[in-house]
Amino acid sequence: MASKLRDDAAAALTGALFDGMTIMSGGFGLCGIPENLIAAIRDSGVRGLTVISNNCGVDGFGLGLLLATGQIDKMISSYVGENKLFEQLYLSGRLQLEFNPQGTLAERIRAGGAGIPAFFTRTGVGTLVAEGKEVRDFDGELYLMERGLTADLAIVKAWKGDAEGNLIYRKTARNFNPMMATAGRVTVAEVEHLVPVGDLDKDAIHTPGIFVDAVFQGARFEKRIEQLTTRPKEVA
Amino acid sequence: MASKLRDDAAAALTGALFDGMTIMSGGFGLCGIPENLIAAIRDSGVRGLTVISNNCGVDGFGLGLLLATGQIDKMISSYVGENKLFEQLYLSGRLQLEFNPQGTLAERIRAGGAGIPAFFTRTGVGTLVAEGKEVRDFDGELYLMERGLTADLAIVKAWKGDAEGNLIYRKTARNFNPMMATAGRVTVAEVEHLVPVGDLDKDAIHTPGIFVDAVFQGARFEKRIEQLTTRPKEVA
Amino acid sequence: MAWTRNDMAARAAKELRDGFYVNLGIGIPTLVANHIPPGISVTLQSENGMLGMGPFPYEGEADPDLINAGKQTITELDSSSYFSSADSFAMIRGGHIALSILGGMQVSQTGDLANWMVPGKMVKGMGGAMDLVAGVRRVVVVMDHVEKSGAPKFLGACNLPLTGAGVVDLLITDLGVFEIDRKGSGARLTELATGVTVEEVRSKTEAAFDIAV
Amino acid sequence: MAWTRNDMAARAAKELRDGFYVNLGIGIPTLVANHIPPGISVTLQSENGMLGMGPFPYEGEADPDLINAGKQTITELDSSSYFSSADSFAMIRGGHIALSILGGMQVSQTGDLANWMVPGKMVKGMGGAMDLVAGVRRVVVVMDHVEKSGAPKFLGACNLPLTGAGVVDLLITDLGVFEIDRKGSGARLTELATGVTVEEVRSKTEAAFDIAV
Repeated sequence: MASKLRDDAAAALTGALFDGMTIMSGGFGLCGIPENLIAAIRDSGVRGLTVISNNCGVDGFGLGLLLATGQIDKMISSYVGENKLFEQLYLSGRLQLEFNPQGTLAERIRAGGAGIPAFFTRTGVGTLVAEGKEVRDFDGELYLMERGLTADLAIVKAWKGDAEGNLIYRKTARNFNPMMATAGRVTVAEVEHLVPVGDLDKDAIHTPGIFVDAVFQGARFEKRIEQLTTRPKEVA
Repeated sequence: MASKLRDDAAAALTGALFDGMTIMSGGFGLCGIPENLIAAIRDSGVRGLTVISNNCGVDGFGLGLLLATGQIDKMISSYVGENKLFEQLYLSGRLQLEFNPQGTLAERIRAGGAGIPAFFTRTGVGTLVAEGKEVRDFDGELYLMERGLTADLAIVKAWKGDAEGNLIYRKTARNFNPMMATAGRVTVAEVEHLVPVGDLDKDAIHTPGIFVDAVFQGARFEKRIEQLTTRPKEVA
Repeated sequence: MAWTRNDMAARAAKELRDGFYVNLGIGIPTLVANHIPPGISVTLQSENGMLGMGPFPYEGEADPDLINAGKQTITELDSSSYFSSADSFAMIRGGHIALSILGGMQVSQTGDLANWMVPGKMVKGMGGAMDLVAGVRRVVVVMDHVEKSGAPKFLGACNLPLTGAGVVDLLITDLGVFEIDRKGSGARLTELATGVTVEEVRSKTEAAFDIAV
Repeated sequence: MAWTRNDMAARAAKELRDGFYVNLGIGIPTLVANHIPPGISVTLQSENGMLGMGPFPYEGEADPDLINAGKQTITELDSSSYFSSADSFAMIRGGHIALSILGGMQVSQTGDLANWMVPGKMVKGMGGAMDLVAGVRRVVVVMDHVEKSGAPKFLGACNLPLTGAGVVDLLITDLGVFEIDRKGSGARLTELATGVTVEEVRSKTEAAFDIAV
């Protein structure tokens, strides 16, 4: 079988990038983001991107890298503005922004990957989010119709993966990665640990290989922490 | 915290059963069915049940037990008739039957547990399944609107579980169990192996405890095989 | 001299491509797994919730927790993964399976398929068939060309209740192969079984079709 | 002498019941975890994808793969489980979380909540707040009774963009506690902070409310 294994991020993205495309990027804050793929997209110079991601990184890291180079035209997110540049670009009209409630965003992506063009949710009824959307009564409650979301490319980050594209995420670094893996016309995964096929617990695989077109072990992972909160060690 | 742990199936069902109720039962064929809970429901004598389950067991095992006692009024399934009694009851008008495509059934249950009252699917467009349902065009393709499904009680069977109600299923015995666990107003789980809290791999838990109201270790599991298919051992 | 069941399965196997994720129905489609061309690797999906289906287990090694959609005991491979039925049909409905090969009772010249219900007979249900034909990217139907009675099964329009409307891309019968355009531009006979003539096919077919053999 | 932030958190903690699954917002709601009554065990959900949130890690032991919805490093418990954000919000939207305690900018007498956007200021987004108020079975808002300017925040109708309409069940401010009927039958003042009078509350409130103290 033609291998899905690639040497690095640039190789994994070969042929998958074009100006004006839509890219989904996994992660919540800086947790579980595809660091190597974001850097490779920056280096590729591809422009005019619509990026679907819950957040947009920070200055100088994560998706913030693509803001700095002006490669992103539009963000579809639930919470942004952790960085100054985002605010500047947005207020000066150089960046479009579509807000989705976090759960609606997650479900839209799940629906896109699952062949569901639209679904109804209570979230956002009676708010700005409802503008222009169908509102419908089911059993005496009002719901909004929301559409499924897909992308030309989904980039995800997993903890472990194999050459078949089977992936396992770790702790809260899972977040948006599994749904996005299903919703990209092309899906590329970077993993911290590439393991032999057969090593992963078959009952514990979060993303079956069918969803993954290319996989590689990331060269290095910075895994920056956005808000370090700790408590002092108790002394015995 | 009030414990979710129960001694056996009867104890786990205490207060959860009433005539005319709707019960979801996990399993595909005889694989991954809540054997102990089905037997306890039979012994309880509760009647007039609507049962949501992909199949309806066989003569003398699985949900077939509740057919034999006449406790089931209606089945919502995708494939039935593996047993003679089902056919007799249906043809004589003593059993109602609603067919759902298997994927639509699975998704309706997932939607019910996820607070989604309705969604659109291509499955069944132009067939008997579409009768009485809204058909809608999204981007030039036709889709049916299907409704979410919930139940008064969901009974599920897992491989391992803990006192918090966290569950892990094994191989294809997973099937409908995880969605049903989310869609019961009350959910009761039987497990093959009750393990100490903390023993389950937190990244590999299929059903977080929040969905489970009562859990117990099954007294015994027959795990009957419906169609034994094998090949001869190669001789070295 | 029409094709045998094995010939039909072998012909269907030619639709496989390296790296394909495939769902095989019950009956002749199951035989396709025995005819996978050399150098081609495919991954079999079982819609109850498994990717990477292996062969039947050795005698005495069957696992009741490991069955396929036909409820037969099977085995796993190194590459296998398990998931819920909701996730399995999300995979199917979302168009992630490249090819589905399944049996049929009737097929129409516009690609309608009927294979789940004969009115008046006990109905066992559609199982996952409606989801498969609606969701899988390419659908191949393998069936005998005519009923035991001799009545044609490739029709202008199906008279049995449909499994899906406009869903079949390729029809393989014991007499030959038809390409069907789902959008309704018609069917084309593209191959004949050994020793079968166009005239024989015509005489046993109600559907309109062009000849491209 | 109005309630302090800690007093408000302690009052909110009285809404917890044994066995509850709870989602706590950022700010004062986070403090509620410090006031869980003895004998009561609750499980904290973090909407990015975790059930069973533990305390902050010890210095030097933070794990970048383990953060809460406020993006703070946290720890796990024996009982914890992880899941995707889609599964997390399915849990929230499906009504499986018993209680959500969150902050507010404005609350109306019919239970509308505004807490995500001030027009003219940079909008950071609603995150999971709209899903939480729409999906969680009981919603408690904890906020100061008035703006720094002295303007009331408990209003007849919110003038900021809403997070949800008719979603608040209980409002806890530094001056007291209000029960609100989501279906619009009105609000009732049920508790007063130490030393606060009904007159003071009236003078600082725009919303109509009955007195039940």
